Amino acid sequence: MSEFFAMGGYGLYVWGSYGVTALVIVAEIVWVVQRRKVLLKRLARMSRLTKG
Amino acid sequence: MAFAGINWFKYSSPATFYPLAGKMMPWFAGLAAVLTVIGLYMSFFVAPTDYKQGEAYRIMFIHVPAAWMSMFIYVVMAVYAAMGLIFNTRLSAMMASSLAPTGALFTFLALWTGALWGKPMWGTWWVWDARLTTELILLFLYIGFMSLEAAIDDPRRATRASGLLAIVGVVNVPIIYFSVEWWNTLHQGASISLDKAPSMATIMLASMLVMTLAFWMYTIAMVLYRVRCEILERERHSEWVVALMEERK
Amino acid sequence: MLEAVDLAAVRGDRRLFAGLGFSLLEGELLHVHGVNGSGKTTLLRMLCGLVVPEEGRILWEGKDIRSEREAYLRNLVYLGHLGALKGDLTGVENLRITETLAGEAVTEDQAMAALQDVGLHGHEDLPVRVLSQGQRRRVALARLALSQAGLWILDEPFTALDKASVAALRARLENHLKQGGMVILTTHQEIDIDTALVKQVALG
Amino acid sequence: MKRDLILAVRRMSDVLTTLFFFIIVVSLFPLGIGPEVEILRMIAPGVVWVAAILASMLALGRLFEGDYRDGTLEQMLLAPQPLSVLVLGKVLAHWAVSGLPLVLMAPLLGLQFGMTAEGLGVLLVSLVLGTPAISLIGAVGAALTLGVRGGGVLVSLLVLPLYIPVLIFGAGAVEASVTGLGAEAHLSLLGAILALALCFAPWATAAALRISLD
Repeated sequence: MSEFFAMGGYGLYVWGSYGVTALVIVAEIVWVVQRRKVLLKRLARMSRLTKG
Repeated sequence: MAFAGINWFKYSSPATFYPLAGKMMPWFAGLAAVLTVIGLYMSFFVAPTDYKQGEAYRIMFIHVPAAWMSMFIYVVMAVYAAMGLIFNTRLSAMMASSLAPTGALFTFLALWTGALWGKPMWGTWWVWDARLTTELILLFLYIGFMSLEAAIDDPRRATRASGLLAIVGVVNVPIIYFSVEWWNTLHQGASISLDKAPSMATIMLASMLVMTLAFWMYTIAMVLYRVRCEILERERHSEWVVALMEERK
Repeated sequence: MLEAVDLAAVRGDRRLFAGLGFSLLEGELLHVHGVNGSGKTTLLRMLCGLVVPEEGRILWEGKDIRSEREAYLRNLVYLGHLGALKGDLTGVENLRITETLAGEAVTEDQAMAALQDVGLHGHEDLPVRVLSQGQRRRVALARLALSQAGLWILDEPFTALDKASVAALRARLENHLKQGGMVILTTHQEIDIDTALVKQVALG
Repeated sequence: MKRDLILAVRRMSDVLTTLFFFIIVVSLFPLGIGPEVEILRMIAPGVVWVAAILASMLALGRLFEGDYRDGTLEQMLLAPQPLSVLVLGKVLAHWAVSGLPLVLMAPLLGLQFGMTAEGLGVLLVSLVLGTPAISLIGAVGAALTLGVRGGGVLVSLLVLPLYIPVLIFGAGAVEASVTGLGAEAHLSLLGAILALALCFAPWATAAALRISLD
């Protein structure tokens, strides 16, 4: 398996780019989900406010 | 993605589009995940090692799709922005602003993977290749779009102003590409630009297409998710959002 | 004849007003009431075509003002809170420029006469920035004497005016209405023009 | 347009600040890079062009801001004439005040960089074609960011990417003529960009103004 990671000596570059790609995509997903959670909390609070 | 704009038209009111987006989003996300796995498998195990570049060329399998997506998303953004301005439909404008972050992300990825691929091939992190430079300028356009939208408080004006910027931008992208191409050949002569990569074995092309499709599905899923946030934010005063909030509690 | 059909406006994400409709005939004055921030200025700007209505349409002689843009604007004078005057230019120059912009070029002495008419003797050729707030208001209002436009849309025209100018302006409005002109204005003071011709719209 | 020219004459100081900014920026480079004429001659076109772009962008802020604040811009939108024609007039008046002085000053500065007479000639022509295009494209950015906080910096972020073709062909023309390749191709492309800007920019600026005053 190790030669797979070595990538014929270019391991750093190949995994560098794939790794960052995966990282960035996961980051974007987390960021959006986070944004939605905050938004829902705020809206829920506001609707209680207006009703209360 | 662009054809999606047409038949969404009858769902153009945010209230009806919101639940629809909610149902479709998981499908696209699932599809994206499946395609990514297939794409990765193909690009790592199926595609042969390249005789000249060894394994380094495998970066191409994300670099090229990312570059295509960054251009494609910008065009789709401009189309939605134009629709938002002409038909004054709020939903298309929201689609445009939801597309921007993902588009900027792909542009960044294209640049990052381009640099990482350039290092083994030409020994330098950055090469003033026509396409890479255009990609960099495209990143500035994305950043300009998002910062303009963030700077204006009134949401209605923000979407319309950034929409107009997207349209002006999309008209300029080919001009910029042409002028950079001209400038590049003038100074350096034709350096090995990225798309003259080793003659594409069909396998390589196939895996690249699969990866592109995966990115495409991912984009749609991400945008649908973000547009739902955008809708909630923009329509928070309308009754249907308040009603929705009641159910959730 | 100006007609508004269930107009709606949103500012930020607050809905200012909705379903607002009225029609204004020759010789009538529309007085727009409403507390500050209730969208009076937005409504006025919408009627000028500056603001795109969220819903509803505005018709001039039966046709939408956005399709008949030039014909409608040729017949419209809008005076907003800002005086639309260039500080470095003199009163006369300002008047002549706004009139040429509105498509009705005026001569030097016509402008002078208009300025004297609003009681600005001797101030005609001073750069506007040296004039007081009240005087600047009167330079802006002097435009009404020159303009042949039928529809006047005035935002708080009476502010910063002294007694005499208020009376002069009221007389000018009545005169304009008698000649079949139309006026839409907002003001907090009471306007005692014969109420037969006055219509009210309340916002907020 | 006549009004803007009168205004500019009354406000001479604004005109001069743009010009002095241009001169100072250009003269900074030799101080930064050293006096060897050889190097200076090589970088001269790029330096002059970048300085011209930055100087005219500084002046962009004043293009609509003054009229926006005192209400005259509103009246322009309410004029029966087509707005894009008025905008074109306004931008050309602005160019005459901020672009033209740069064009006239550039050859003098070129001498500082030891440029040949022929190079200076092409520089002049490229600036004459380029600076109006810059003002026209910049006007779209200025209109979009009217009354927005931090507008000044934002304009440059929006508009700089769009200036790149003008910069490439402008500076390239001078370089091509100096190295004997002949600058006709560059200048004709520059002219094409100017023509394109003349047709579309006023319309886009007018649309942007309507959005900003909405």
